[in-house]
Parts: sequence; structure tokens; C-alpha cells
Amino acid sequence: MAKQYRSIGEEVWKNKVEKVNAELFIFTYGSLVVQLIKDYEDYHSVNKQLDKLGYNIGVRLIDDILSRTNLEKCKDMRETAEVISKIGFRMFLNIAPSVSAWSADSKEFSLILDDNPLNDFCELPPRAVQGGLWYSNVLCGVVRGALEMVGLLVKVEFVRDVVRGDEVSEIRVRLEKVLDEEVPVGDD
Amino acid sequence: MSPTFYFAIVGTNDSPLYEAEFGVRRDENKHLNQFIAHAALDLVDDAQFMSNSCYLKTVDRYNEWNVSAYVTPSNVRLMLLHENKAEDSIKGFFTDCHELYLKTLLNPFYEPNAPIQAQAFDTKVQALARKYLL
Amino acid sequence: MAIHSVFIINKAGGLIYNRDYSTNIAKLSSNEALILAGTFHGIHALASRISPVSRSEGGKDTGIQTIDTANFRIHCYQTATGIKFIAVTDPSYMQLSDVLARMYGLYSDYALKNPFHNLEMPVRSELFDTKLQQLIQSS
Amino acid sequence: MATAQRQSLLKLDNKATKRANMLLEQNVAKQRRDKVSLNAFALLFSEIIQYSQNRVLGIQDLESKLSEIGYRVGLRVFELAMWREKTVHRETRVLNTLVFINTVVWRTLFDKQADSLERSTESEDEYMITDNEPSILKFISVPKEMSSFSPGAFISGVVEAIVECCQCPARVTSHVVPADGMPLRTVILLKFDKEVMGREKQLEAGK
Repeated sequence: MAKQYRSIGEEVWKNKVEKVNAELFIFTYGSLVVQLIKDYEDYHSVNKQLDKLGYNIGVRLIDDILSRTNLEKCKDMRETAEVISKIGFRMFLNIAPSVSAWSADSKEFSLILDDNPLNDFCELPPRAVQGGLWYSNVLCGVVRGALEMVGLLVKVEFVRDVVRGDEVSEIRVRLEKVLDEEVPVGDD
Repeated sequence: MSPTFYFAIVGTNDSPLYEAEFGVRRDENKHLNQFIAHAALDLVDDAQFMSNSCYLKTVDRYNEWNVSAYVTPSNVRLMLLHENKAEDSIKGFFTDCHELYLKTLLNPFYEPNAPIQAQAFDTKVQALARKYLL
Repeated sequence: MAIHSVFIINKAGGLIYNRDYSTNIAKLSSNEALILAGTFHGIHALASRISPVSRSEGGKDTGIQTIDTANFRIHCYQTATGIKFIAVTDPSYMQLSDVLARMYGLYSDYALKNPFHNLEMPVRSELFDTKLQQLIQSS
Repeated sequence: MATAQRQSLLKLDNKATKRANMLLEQNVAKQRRDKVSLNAFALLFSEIIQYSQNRVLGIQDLESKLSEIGYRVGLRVFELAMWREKTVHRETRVLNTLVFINTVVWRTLFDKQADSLERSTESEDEYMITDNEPSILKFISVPKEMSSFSPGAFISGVVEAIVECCQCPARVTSHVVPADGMPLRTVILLKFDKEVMGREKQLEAGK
């Protein structure tokens, strides 16, 4: 199954999306984060704002994925995790984080980002590390927003990041609730 | 006598971003070095419109000192005070320091014209000085 | 031209886009269009609910895909995010899912990536209008 | 300071140095990572516009916000693009700088040259760089009530940073000038500072 998603993701990346210079994207993101720090002056608020911007992106980006693939509804979180990594991350950032560290109830997993483009040139100043900044926090919002649109309410957060001096960058995703997708009749 | 060098990176607003001495340290000279390097900035300003290369060679002399300069495309000046005149090695030193500056600049958190305080940067520059100058 | 008009209905049943592409169709008032959207949304939900196999297999029925009359046919394509793309065509048009899927692509490009589009509001984008018109004309 | 605290700060410091070393040692002569999807950029840029819009009062303020974001991009892109040239050099003359932007910078950022570079017929200190279809603005439809807004303000910020780097500071603005089938045709207008034009004349005369 993972293999099938991998090839769908690669096919979409190769043939179905226009590309833009990665460095333009990376510098633009960096400039946005710096702007948020100027505007908020507090790293926790910046994390929150990045998550919010990411959420707004996620609720739109999901339709980008679905309109370019013929994905069936995922049966469980394990399948969902594979789609996020092999199709979602692949078709936007051309990376595929590895999925690992499943909880016993299969509702919680980690995305390990070996090669996060947003981090490419980034070195956090010590005060940002101490202040608790998660530089790529936008990604958490994206995953949360995208999954919400297909009825999965999740909690997503960074737990480690190489720009903070950690060994790896790790995003933890936990399924909190599944929404019934059909709006009841007469609800409007 | 082993050679002495004074190296400074000067921002576009003429403030020093980074300073270092290599070789035998002569502490009494520190302020004089800064003064000589600073005085040479005017000459760099004149010389830089005459060519479009980054390495401007020796732009000034003061007693036994030569002042060499290198200007990055975004007008950050690398200044070196030295006694001997090994142009090739000075050019090599400048070019590699330019690359270190470039990589510092690429970090979204680096504000142009801010002092470069990272230990890692200093260590790398010292290593380049050993490679090219000492 | 065989596609007479297009409707887009959001997840909550609100009409977010509505265009006529031929003169040869009865003109709906905006109120009638809203009612049509709401009604269709309701029947669609009901249809997938009463579907006999869907619940037992744990999957979801696609809901209504076409509605036929003697003079026209309504085609509907619902995305996994709950948006419905609806087209009214001549009855001879058997299959329209490709065109509707491409509409979805245009929507995700020119509506959702336009910073001035609000998800709850009708789609107002000249680019989307133009691209959709081109698609309809070439179909 | 408690020993534990000192140790944890030291540990933080070691980690930071490791990261700093890695960045100073990475090879930037070639682009390590080629592309990401235009959709990723478009969604990010759309959010940047919406975020900025919520924090300003008028269209001009919105444009300066976008320009500020572009400015920081321009500083980095320029020094990096120059580093990757066959001969690393400087541009200090107006026309050379403009040509560099029009060709090298545009190719780096947008995979094509800009569509034209012209001098204004009205005043000799004004130049225009035109992109008929800026790829990064591709999905944007500016509503009628904001028709004076130019999302290319981001690009004008990039350009402004570069001309400043080249010691040819200018007032740089962006304008949507639609043409047939090109609704987002964008003109970047540069008006160079007086001192720059004065210096140009001197250098011209001294040749």
C-alpha cells in the first residue's frame, strides 16, 4: 500500500504540478517568520500564528491534493499517515517524511522530516530557541487543516527539530475525533 | 619576526561586523589598526566604481602596513592589514571569507549589518587565516 | 453548446457559484437558485443515507450522480471535502465526470489559491470565470 | 548559577555550534534543492497577503508590507545568485544592474527572463521591468474594489533590495498593467535617487 502511494505521489510531482525555485520558497518563508517575530515579539504567539496560517493553507490544500489524484477515502490512520507523507508532502515540497512511532491504539504517529526544505539555511538565534520557537510550525497547521476537511480532527505538534539542536525533526499527529461527513438532511 | 594581520568585515553603514587579528598579537596596535582600516574605506569607495571585480588588491599604505580590500556584491567590505604582499593568498583568503559571510547572510535570522558573533564563524575565519596567511 | 449551466455548492449546502452558458435555459432568480442548491444538497445527503449497501460495508455511497428529465440531465460530482460540482446538460450527455473533475481542479487553483477568496463566500474571481468558460466551451 | 543550569546552557551552546558549523560548511555553489511546487508557494503567498491585509489600513500599506517581505528575500537571492556566476563580480552601474536583474535574477527566481526592460520616455531616471505573466501571481484575481492593488509589490521589494545592494538605490513600485489575455501583467517601476543619476553622469564623463 505504501508503495502504491509512493508511486502516485511521484507521478503527481513529476507530471501534474508546476514547479517554482525552492530557494525562493525557502527565503520567502524565512522572511514571513521574521516578520511575525517583529509583529508579535513573543515566540509562543509566533508559533500560534504559524499554526493558524498553516491551518488556512491546509483547508485549501486538501482540495489541491484531491483534485489531482483519484484517492479513495482512507480506511484508517495508518493509511492516512501514508497519504500525508507519500502524496501530501511529496506533491508540495518534494519530500516524503517517514512515518513511525505508532501508539498502541493506532491513533497517534510521528512524521520524521529528514530533509525539511524550510530549515535549509536556518539557524535559530539562542533567544528563539529559549523562547520556544518552532520554526516550521506552519506544517502542523497544514496537516491539521487538511485532515479536518476530510472529517478527521487531529492534534499536531512539533516535538523535536534539528534547528533547535535536536537529532531529528519530528511532528506528532494524534487523531482526536472522526466527524460524520454527511451533513444531516434539513440542516440548512 | 612572524607576520601580523588585522582583518575586519565592514557593513554597508561603515560599522564593523567582525574583527580579528592573526599572527603575533600586538595589543597596543589594535586601535591603530581599526583606524587605518577605517581610513582606507574612503579609498575603497573611490576604487569600487572603477572596476567590477570584488578583489580590489592593495588600496592604501601606512608605514609598513598594506591595506587590501575585497567588496562583496552587496557592498560589504572585507579589509586586511598586512605587511607582506602575497596577492594570491590574500585573494584566496578573501574569497573564502566572502563565502562564510554569504552563508551567514542566508540565515533568515541574520539582519544585514548586524555584528557576526557566532563562535563557529570565528573559528572558520581563524582556520582560513592559517591556511592562506600564516 | 451542450452544457447549459454550472452550480457549485459548498459543504454546508450554500450556493457559491452559478453561471449560465446558454440562452436556451430557463433563467432562475437568485432566490430560486439558492433553493435549488439547498434542495439538491438535502436530497443528495438523503440518497447516500438510504443507500442499502453503503452502511454495511462501512463505505459511503456517492449520493446522486445524475438526474434525468425529458429535456435535460443534471450531473453531480461531490468531492471528498463535500463540495458539489453540478452541471446541467442536454440529455444526450451521458458522462460528464471528467469535465466536472477538471472544474474541481480550476476551483482549487483559481478560487482556493486566490488570497481574496473567502471559503464561506461565493467565488468571485475573474480568472476562475474565464478558465471555467474556456473549459465549458471546449467540452 | 546552578551547575545543572550551566550545563544545560552549555549543551544548548554546543548544539548551536554544531548547527552553525553545518551551515557554514554546506556547499552553496550549486543549488542543493531544485524545486518545490508552485502550489506550495501560491498557498503560502496567499496567506502572506491575507495576513498582511489584516494588519494594515490601506492598499499602499499592504503593498509596503509585501515589499518588506520581498526585500529580505532580495538581499539573499542577490548575493547568492552572484556567488554562482562564472566570475563573482559587482554591479554598480544602473544599466548593468538592471540587466542583471532582468536576466540572471529573473531566471533564478522565475525560470525565464523578464519580458522587457525599458527606460521611461518621460524621465531618464525611470526604468521599467515588465513580466507579462508572473508565475508566482498566477492564481490571484484582484477584486474590483481593490483594483489599484498590485500583488507584484513582493517582487518590487526583491528588486529594491538588489538595486540597493548595487549602490543604485531607487524607489521601486509595482503596477498591474493588463494586456490581452494577460490580466496580471506586472510592471516594476524604478525611479533612481538623484545621487545615483549624478554619479552615473560623472562616471560617464570620466570614461
